[in-house]
Amino acid sequence: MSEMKDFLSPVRPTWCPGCGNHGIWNALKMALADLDLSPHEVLLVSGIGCGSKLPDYTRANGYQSLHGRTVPVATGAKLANHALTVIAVHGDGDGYGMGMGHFVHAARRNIDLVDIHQDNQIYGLTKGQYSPTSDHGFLSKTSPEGAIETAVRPLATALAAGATFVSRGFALDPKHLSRVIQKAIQHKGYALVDILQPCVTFNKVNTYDWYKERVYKVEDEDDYDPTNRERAFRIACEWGDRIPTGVVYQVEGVPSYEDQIPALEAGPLVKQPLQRSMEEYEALKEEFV
Amino acid sequence: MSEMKDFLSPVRPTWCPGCGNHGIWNALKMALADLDLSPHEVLLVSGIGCGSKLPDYTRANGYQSLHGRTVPVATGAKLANHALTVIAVHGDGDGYGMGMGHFVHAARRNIDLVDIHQDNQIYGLTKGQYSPTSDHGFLSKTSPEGAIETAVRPLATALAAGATFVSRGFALDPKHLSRVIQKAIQHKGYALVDILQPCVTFNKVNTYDWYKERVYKVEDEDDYDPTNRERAFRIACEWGDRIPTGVVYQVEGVPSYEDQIPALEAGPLVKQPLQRSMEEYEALKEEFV
Amino acid sequence: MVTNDMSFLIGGDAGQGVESSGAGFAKALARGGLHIFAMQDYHSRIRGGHNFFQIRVNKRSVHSHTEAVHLVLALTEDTISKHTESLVPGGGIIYDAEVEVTEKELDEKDIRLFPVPLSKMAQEHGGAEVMRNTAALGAAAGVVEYEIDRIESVIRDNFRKKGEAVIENNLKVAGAAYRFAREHYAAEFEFKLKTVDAPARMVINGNHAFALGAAVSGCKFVAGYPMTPGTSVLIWMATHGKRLGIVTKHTEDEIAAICMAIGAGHAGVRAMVPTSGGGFALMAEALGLAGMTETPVVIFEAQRPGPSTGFATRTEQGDLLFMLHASQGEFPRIVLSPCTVEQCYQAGVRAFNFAEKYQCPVIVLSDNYLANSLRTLDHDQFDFNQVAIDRGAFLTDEDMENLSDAYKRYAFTESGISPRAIAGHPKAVYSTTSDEHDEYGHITEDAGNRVKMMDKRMRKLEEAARDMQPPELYGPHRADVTFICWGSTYGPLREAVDILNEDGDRANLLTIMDMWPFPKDSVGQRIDASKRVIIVEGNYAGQLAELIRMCTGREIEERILRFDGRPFSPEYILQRLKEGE
Amino acid sequence: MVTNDMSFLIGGDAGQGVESSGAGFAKALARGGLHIFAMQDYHSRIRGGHNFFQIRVNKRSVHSHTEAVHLVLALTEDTISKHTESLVPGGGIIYDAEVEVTEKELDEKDIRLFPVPLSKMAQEHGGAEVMRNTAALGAAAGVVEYEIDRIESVIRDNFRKKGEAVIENNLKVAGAAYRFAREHYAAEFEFKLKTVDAPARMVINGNHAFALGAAVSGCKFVAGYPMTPGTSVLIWMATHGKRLGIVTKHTEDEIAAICMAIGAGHAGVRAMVPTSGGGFALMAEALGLAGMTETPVVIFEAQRPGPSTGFATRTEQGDLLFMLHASQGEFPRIVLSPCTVEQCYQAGVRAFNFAEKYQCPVIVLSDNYLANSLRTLDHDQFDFNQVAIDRGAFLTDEDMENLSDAYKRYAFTESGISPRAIAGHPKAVYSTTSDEHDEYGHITEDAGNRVKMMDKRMRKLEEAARDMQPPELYGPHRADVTFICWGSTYGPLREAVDILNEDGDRANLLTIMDMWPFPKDSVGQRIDASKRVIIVEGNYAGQLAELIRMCTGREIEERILRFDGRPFSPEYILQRLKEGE
Ligand SMILES: Cc1ncc(C[n+]2csc(CCOP(=O)(O)OP(=O)(O)O)c2C)c(N)n1
Ligand SMILES: Cc1ncc(C[n+]2csc(CCOP(=O)(O)OP(=O)(O)O)c2C)c(N)n1
Ligand code: SF4
Ligand code: SF4
Ligand SMILES: [Mg+2]
Ligand SMILES: [Mg+2]
Repeated sequence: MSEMKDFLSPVRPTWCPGCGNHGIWNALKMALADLDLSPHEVLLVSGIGCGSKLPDYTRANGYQSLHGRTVPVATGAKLANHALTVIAVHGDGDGYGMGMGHFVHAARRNIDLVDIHQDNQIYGLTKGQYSPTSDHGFLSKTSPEGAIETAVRPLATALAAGATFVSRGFALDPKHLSRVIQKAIQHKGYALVDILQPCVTFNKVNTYDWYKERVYKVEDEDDYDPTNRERAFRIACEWGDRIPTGVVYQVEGVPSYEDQIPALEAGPLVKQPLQRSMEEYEALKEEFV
Repeated sequence: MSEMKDFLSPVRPTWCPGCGNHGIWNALKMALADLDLSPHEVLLVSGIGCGSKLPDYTRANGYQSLHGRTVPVATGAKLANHALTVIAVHGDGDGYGMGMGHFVHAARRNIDLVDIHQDNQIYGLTKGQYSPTSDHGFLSKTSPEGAIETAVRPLATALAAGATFVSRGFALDPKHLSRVIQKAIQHKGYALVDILQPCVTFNKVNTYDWYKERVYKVEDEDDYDPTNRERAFRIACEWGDRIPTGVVYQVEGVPSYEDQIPALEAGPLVKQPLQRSMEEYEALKEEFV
Repeated sequence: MVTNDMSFLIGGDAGQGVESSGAGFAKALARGGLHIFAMQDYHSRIRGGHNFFQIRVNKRSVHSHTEAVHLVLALTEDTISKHTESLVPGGGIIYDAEVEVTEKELDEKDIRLFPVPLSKMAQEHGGAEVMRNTAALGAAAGVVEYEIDRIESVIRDNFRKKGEAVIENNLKVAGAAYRFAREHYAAEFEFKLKTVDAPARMVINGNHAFALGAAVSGCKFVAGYPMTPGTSVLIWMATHGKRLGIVTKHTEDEIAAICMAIGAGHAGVRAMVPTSGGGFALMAEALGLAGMTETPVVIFEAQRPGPSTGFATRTEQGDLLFMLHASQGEFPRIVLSPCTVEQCYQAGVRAFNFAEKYQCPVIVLSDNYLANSLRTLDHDQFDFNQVAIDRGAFLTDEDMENLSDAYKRYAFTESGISPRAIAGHPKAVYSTTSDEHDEYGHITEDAGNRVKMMDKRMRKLEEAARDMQPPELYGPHRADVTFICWGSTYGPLREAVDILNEDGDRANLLTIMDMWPFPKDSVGQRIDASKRVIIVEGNYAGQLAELIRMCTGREIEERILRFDGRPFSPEYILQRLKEGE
Repeated sequence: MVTNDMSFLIGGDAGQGVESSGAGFAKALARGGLHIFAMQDYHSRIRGGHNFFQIRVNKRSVHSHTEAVHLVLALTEDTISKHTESLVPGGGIIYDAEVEVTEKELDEKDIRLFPVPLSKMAQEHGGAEVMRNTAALGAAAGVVEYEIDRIESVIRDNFRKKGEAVIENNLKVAGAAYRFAREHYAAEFEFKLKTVDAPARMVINGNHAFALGAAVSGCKFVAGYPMTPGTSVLIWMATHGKRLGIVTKHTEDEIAAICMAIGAGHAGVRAMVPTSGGGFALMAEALGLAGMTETPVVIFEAQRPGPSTGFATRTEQGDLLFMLHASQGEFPRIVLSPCTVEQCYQAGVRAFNFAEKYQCPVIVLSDNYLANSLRTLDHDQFDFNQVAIDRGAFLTDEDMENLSDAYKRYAFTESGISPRAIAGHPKAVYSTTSDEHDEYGHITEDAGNRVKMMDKRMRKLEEAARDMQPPELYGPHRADVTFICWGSTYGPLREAVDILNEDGDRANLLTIMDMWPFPKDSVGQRIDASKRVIIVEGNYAGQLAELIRMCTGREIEERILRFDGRPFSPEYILQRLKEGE
C-alpha cells in the first residue's frame, strides 16, 4: 500500500500560508495513495504559475513545462508511455486562457489524462491580473474598470467539446476533492477536474467564505444523473448563488484516444523495440522504384 | 443603394469550379448590398486557406492575416475603429483548429464581429488533411486509419462560451445564407456563422448531396425559440441525420465588448486626436514624485 | 562624517513589503533633493524567499547600485546573514530588537548593530504589527539623521486611500522609531543624509518611463499578456487608460496580443505589445506578418534570463540575436535598446514614429534591471514639448479624396516607403495579405514583382539607418581601454569607467543604443581606433560581440560576461577586469 | 543524335495531374536504368494557375534541373507560350491537336511541333478524356523512342487500386499515342532515350528520404501541423505509421506539435516535428523548453519564401539565422542542413542520435527545392545496416536498478551530458522544470548553481562539434574561384562547377552541411586559402555569408543571391557569374 507521505518531495511548498493549493496538493496525494499508485507510476505535468509548482513539491515523475502548454506536453508523454498515469495540473490562466485551444482539443480527443485546473480566478504568480474565469466586473491590475468578458465556464466548454468526464472540486474540502480526483484517474479518457482554489493573496473576492457559501455537491441532489448531457450542460452553466461540485458528467465505455491507435496495440511505445527488422525497412525502398 | 457588383474586385476567384466558396462569396456580397453597406465601410479579415482568399476577390477593405489568427487581428481592427463593420472569414482549420482559443475567447468577449467559418470539414489549401470538424472515422492524408477525435461542435462550443449569436448556413443556399449573414451583421456583439461548404476536390464524403439530405432550417420548426439556451445547446449538438441551419441562438441587448471600454466613449480610437494636451501628460509626472 | 553618499538595503521575505517600503523610502529621499538609484532582487514566488531592495543615495545623479552597503534594514534574520558581507566598515544593521544576532563576524568587520523594538513600537504606537516596516523606515531616517518630514510626507501619500486614522498611526510609529534610533544610535553612525535644495525629482523606472513616452507619442492601443518584467507597462497603461484614452487589452495569449496590435495598427492606431522573451517567442510568426503587410507595430521586450522560464524575476541580456532574426524570411525591422531610464522614455516616443514612418515592426529591447530599477530624474528630462509626431507617408482624408487612380498600397517608391491609407475611405479601398503581393496588395506569384517588392521593403532600412542615433562615447576620446556595452549594462559600466578615470584617462565606453540597422561604420572605426577593447554584456555568448563581428568583421576577444541572473555593478566589473589582467 | 541527355517539361493547370504524370514518367525512366532529376513548380492554389514539372534525364547521376528543355508536353496553350523560351534548338512540343498554335516564334528558334490528338485518343481508346495525360506520356515516349513497356509498367502500378479495366484502358491509350508519335514525329527529333542495363533505382525526394532515415533511426512519434513544404514528411509517416509502429498526430497547431514531441521525448521515445518556417516560428518558445529541460527532440524545417505566408509553394533559404537564434535565452542546439537527397536521409538517421546523445533540440533545415525534387538513387545509398543507434548516456533498467543515491537528472559532468533516466522506474523518480534547476531538477535561484548549469549545458556543444561533418570540398583543391553554399543550392552549383571545369581547374565548391556548431576553423582556413570566394544562397541578406563573418570574421563580398522563389539552376549561376565580371 502506498501512503501520502510517499509522495513528499524534499522540497517544501512555497505557497502562501492559507493558499488553496495546499488543499489540492493534499487531496492529490491522498487520491494517489488511496488508489495505491506508486510515485514512479505517475507523471505530473504542469505549466507555469503558482499551482504549477506542485510537481516540485511532490515525489512522482514530474515535468513543469510552459505556461499554457501543460496539456500537449502531457498528451505527448501519454502517447509515448500510456502505462503511466498522466496528470496535468495547472492554473486557470494556464489552462483556460493561453491553453484554451489545447483544452478543447484534448477533451474531444478523449486522451486518457486527468486535467486538473487550480482555478483561483486570478493570475497568482504574476501578482494579480484577472483570469479567464474572473467574473464580469472583477477588479484587478489589468481590469481596473472591471473585467468586461463573460467568465469562461470550464465545465460547459468541456461538455460542448465532447468530454467524457467533467467534474469540479473545492480546495477546502480535500476529502471530497480527493474522491473526485480518484474517479478522474479511474476514468478511461479525458477527465476535467476544475478546482475552486482560493488565492488568499490576490483574490479578495472569491475567498474561502465566498466559495463555502455557494458550493454544493451534485451527487447530493435527488435527481442526480451524471450521464445526461443536457442536464449536465445546465448544471455546468450554474455559477452564482450555487456552484456545483462533484462529477457533473461521466460517460463510460467510450474508447480513449490512445486505445484507437494501431501503433499502440503492441504496448506502450517506449517499451517497443526502437527499430524493426531491417527487411521491413528494406521493403520501403520498393515504394520509390 | 449599393449593389453586389460594387463588391467585385479586379481579381477573379481561383477556387475550384463547384467549390462551396463561390456560394459563400455571393451570399456575403448579397448581404452587404442588401444592408446597403459600401465597400469602404466594411473590413474583411481572413486567415490562410482556400476560403481565406475571399478578401482578394472582394472589393472592400481587406486583410489576409495568418493561419489561425483571423479573430485577434479582426478584434484589434475593431477596437481601433469600431465604426467599421468587421467581418472575419476563415476556414474550419483556421478557426476551429489553430484558432480554437481565440474563437472561445472572442465569443465570451462579445466583441462586435461577424465570424464566418467556411467549414468544409477538411484542409483545402494544403490538399486534404482532416480538420477539427471532420467526423470520427474520416479518412484523409493525416488520418489514413480514420480520424480518432470527436468532431468539434462549433455551435455548442460558442454557446458554452457565452456567445450571443450562434448560426449556421449552407453554401448551396446562398439566399438563406445571405439572410443569416445579414442578421449576424446586424447583431450587436459576437456572431458566429458556421457555413457548410462542400470542398469538391478533397472532401468526397461531405458532398453537396450529403449536406442537402441533412440540412434543415431551425426557423421552420414549430417550437423555434432562439432565445432558449438549453434548447439551443441541444440543437447545436445535432449532427448526423439532421443538421440545423439558421439562427440557432440569439440574445439581444447584451452590451458588446467595445461598448464597455471607457476610452471608446469618445468615438472610434482612430478618430480621436493622437495626443492629449501637454498638461495632461505633465500631470502624470507628479505620480512619480 | 560622510554626507549624502551611501546605500541602504532593506531585506525580508516576499510578502513583507520590502519593495513598497523601499520605494517609499526612495521617494522620501528624492523629496529631499537627493539622487537615488534603487534596485530590487526578488524570487519568483509570492511568499517567503529572501528579497531585498537596495537604494543608493547621492548628491549627484547615479547610474547604478553598488555592491557596498552602508545600512541594512533587516526584516528577517536571513537578511543579516546574507548581507553582512556587503556592509562597509562602520556600516550598521537595523533590526527588530527581538531577534538574536551572533555578533562575531560583525565585530571583525566593525559593524554596528542597531536593534530597535520595531514590532513593539508598531503595536504600541500604531496598534498593529504590520506597521513594523514603517518603524524600520523611521529608524533608518533616525540613524542617518535625515529629516523625518520627508518620510512623513510619503506616508501621507501612500496611505491616503486608507484614511486619516491609518496615516496618523503610521506617522506615530515612524516618529517613535525615528526618535529612538536617533537618540540611541545616530552618534555611532558616520553616514548621514541631509536634504539639499533642489526641486523634487521623479523616481521612476525604465518601464514606466517607456510607457510615459509611448503615451505622449500617441500610443492608443496596448495588448499584452502579463509576463515579468514586461507586465508593469501593461498595468501602467491599463491604470491610465481611461484617463488618457488608451485601450488596453489583457489578451488570452501573446499571439492574440500581437495580432490585435497589428489589427489596430493596420486600422490606423498607434499600437504596441509589452512582453518578455518567452512571450515574444510566441509573437515570432506575427512579427513577419507586420513585416510583410508593412504594418506599424511596437514590441516592447524586457529581457529576463532564459532559456525558457529560466529566472522569471531576474535580469539578463540574452535575447539580442533572437530579436534581430525572429520570424521566417527577411523583412525590415528596427531595434532600439535603451540604456537608461531617460532613453526608455525616448524609445517610447521614437518607436511609434519609426513604426509609422517605416511601416514596419519596431522592437524596444530592455531588461529586468532597467525595467525595475528606479532613478531620480528632473522633470525636464522628459520634455513633452519636444515630442514631434511623425506619421510618415500617411494619407490624410484630403489626400485620399484627391486620389485619382486606384490606390496602390505598396507603390514602388525610391525610399521603399509607400504612402499609407487606412481603412475607411471610399477612394482608398484595398485589400492586403501576408502572401507576396503586388503594388495594389493582391496576391501574385510573379518572380519579377517578388524581387521588386523585397527590394522595396528592405530599402526602407537605408533611410531608417540615417534616423538611428550613433553609438555614444562616454569618457575621454582616447583611453587605455575601450569598453563596449548595450542596454542596462551602461549604468554600472559608466560608474566603473568613472572610477577608473579618477586617476587618468584609463577608460572610455562605447554604448550602442540603436541596435538595428546596426551602426557598423562608427562601431568599426571606434574599435580600430582603440588600444584595447573589452565587451561587457549580461549573457553567455557575448551576443553583441558576435553581432559586431557579423556586421564589422572585428573580433573582440576580451569579454566580461555575466549570466547568473544578477545585474552588473561597478565593483563587479572592476573585479573582473582585475582578474583578467 | 543525342541519347540519354535531355529535359522534359510537362505543363498545365493545377488539377490537371501535371505532377502525377510527371512523377510517373520519371519512374518509367528510372526503370530503364536512367538517372533523373525532377522538380516541380506550382502555385498556392488548387485549380488553375500554370504548373509545371520538369524532368532531366541522363545516363549519369544529375544534381539539378537545367533551364534548357528539349521536349515540352503542353496540356494547355499557356504552357507553350511560357516555355518556348526554354526550348533548345531542335526541341519539340507535344500538344493536343485541337489547340491552335502560332508558329512564328517557334520557327525562328527551330522548334518542332508535335500535335497529337490526345483527347481524342483518350476517348477513343480509353473511353474517357481524363486519360489525356496518359496519352501525352505515351506520345512523349514515342517521340524519344523510349521503350513503351517501362511506361506500361508504371501505368500498371499506378492504377493497380483502380482495377484491371482502368489499367487496360490506360495501356491502350498510351500505346496508341506512342505509336502515333513515333510514326509521325520520331524521325524529326534528335533527342533519344534508351534503357540501359542498370538496377532500377529509387526515385525519391528529400522529404521522403528524411522520413525514411528517421524511421530507420527509431523515430516513433511524429506530431505536426500541415505546412508546405514540410507536410509530406507528416503524411509519409502517417501512411506508414501502422506498419512501422509509429504514432503520428496531426495536432491542433504547431505549438501543440512540438509540445507533444517534447512530452514524448521526455518519456523516452524518439520524437520529431516536421514543419516549415511559419510553423517553426510558433515553436520558438518550446524550443527553449527542450533546451532547458535537456529533452531530445528533432525539428524538421523545410524552408519556403517568407516573410510570413510569402510564397507557400516555392523555395528559399531565408530562415538560417532564425533557426540559429530562435527562442529567448541561450542553450545548445544542433542544426543540420542537408544538401542532397542522400544527405536528407543521413540527417534523418543522425538527428535522432544527436538529439539523444546531446539531450537537446536538433533542427534539420531543408528547403522546398530539396524537399520536393526527385532524384534517382541506388538502393545501397541508404544502407540500413550501417545505421547505428546511439542513445548516449541513457540509463537502462539495470542501470537504474543499481542507483544507490537519489537520482540526479542534471548531474554535473565533464562533458556536460548527464545520464538520463526516463519516467517509470522506482529508483529514478524525478521532477524537472523549465525554470533554472539544480542537479536533481528542483527549482533554484542560486547564482552559483546557475552559472554551473549554464556552463554544463553549453559545454555539450564541445563534444557535439566533434561529431559534426566538416564542410565538403567539391572539385579541385585549388581553383580560380571558390564557391560556398549550403542546402539545396549545392546541386545546381555543383553542376555549374562541373561546367566551369570542363576546361581547367576554374572552380571548386565548399558546402556546409552541418551548420551548428559551426565549422569555423575549416571554413576560415578554406577562405584564406582561396583566390576568390563567392557565396551562392537563396536569400536576400546572404545569411550564410553573415554567419561566416560572425563565426570567422571573414568577409565575403561577392554574393550570388536569389530570392524570387525560384531555385537556382546551373545556367542561372553561370549567367550571374558572368554579369558580375
Ligand atoms: C508565454 C508566457 N507568458 C506569460 C508568462 C508569465 N506567467 C507566468 S505564470 C502566469 C499566470 C499564472 O496564472 P495561472 O495560470 O492562473 O496560475 P496561478 O499562478 O494563478 O496558479 C503568467 C502570465 C509565462 N510564463 N509564459
Ligand atoms: C502557422 C501555419 N501553419 C500551417 C499553415 C499551412 N496552411 C495553410 S492553409 C491550411 C489549412 C487550411 O484549412 P482550412 O483552414 O480549413 O481552410 P480551407 O483551405 O479548407 O478553406 C494550412 C494548414 C500556415 N499557413 N500557417
Ligand atoms: S499568490 Fe495566491 S495562488 Fe499564489 S501561492 Fe499565494 S495564495 Fe496561492
Ligand atoms: S480545394 Fe476545396 S475548398 Fe479549396 S478551392 Fe477547391 S473545392 Fe474549394
Ligand atoms: Mg490562477
Ligand atoms: Mg477547411
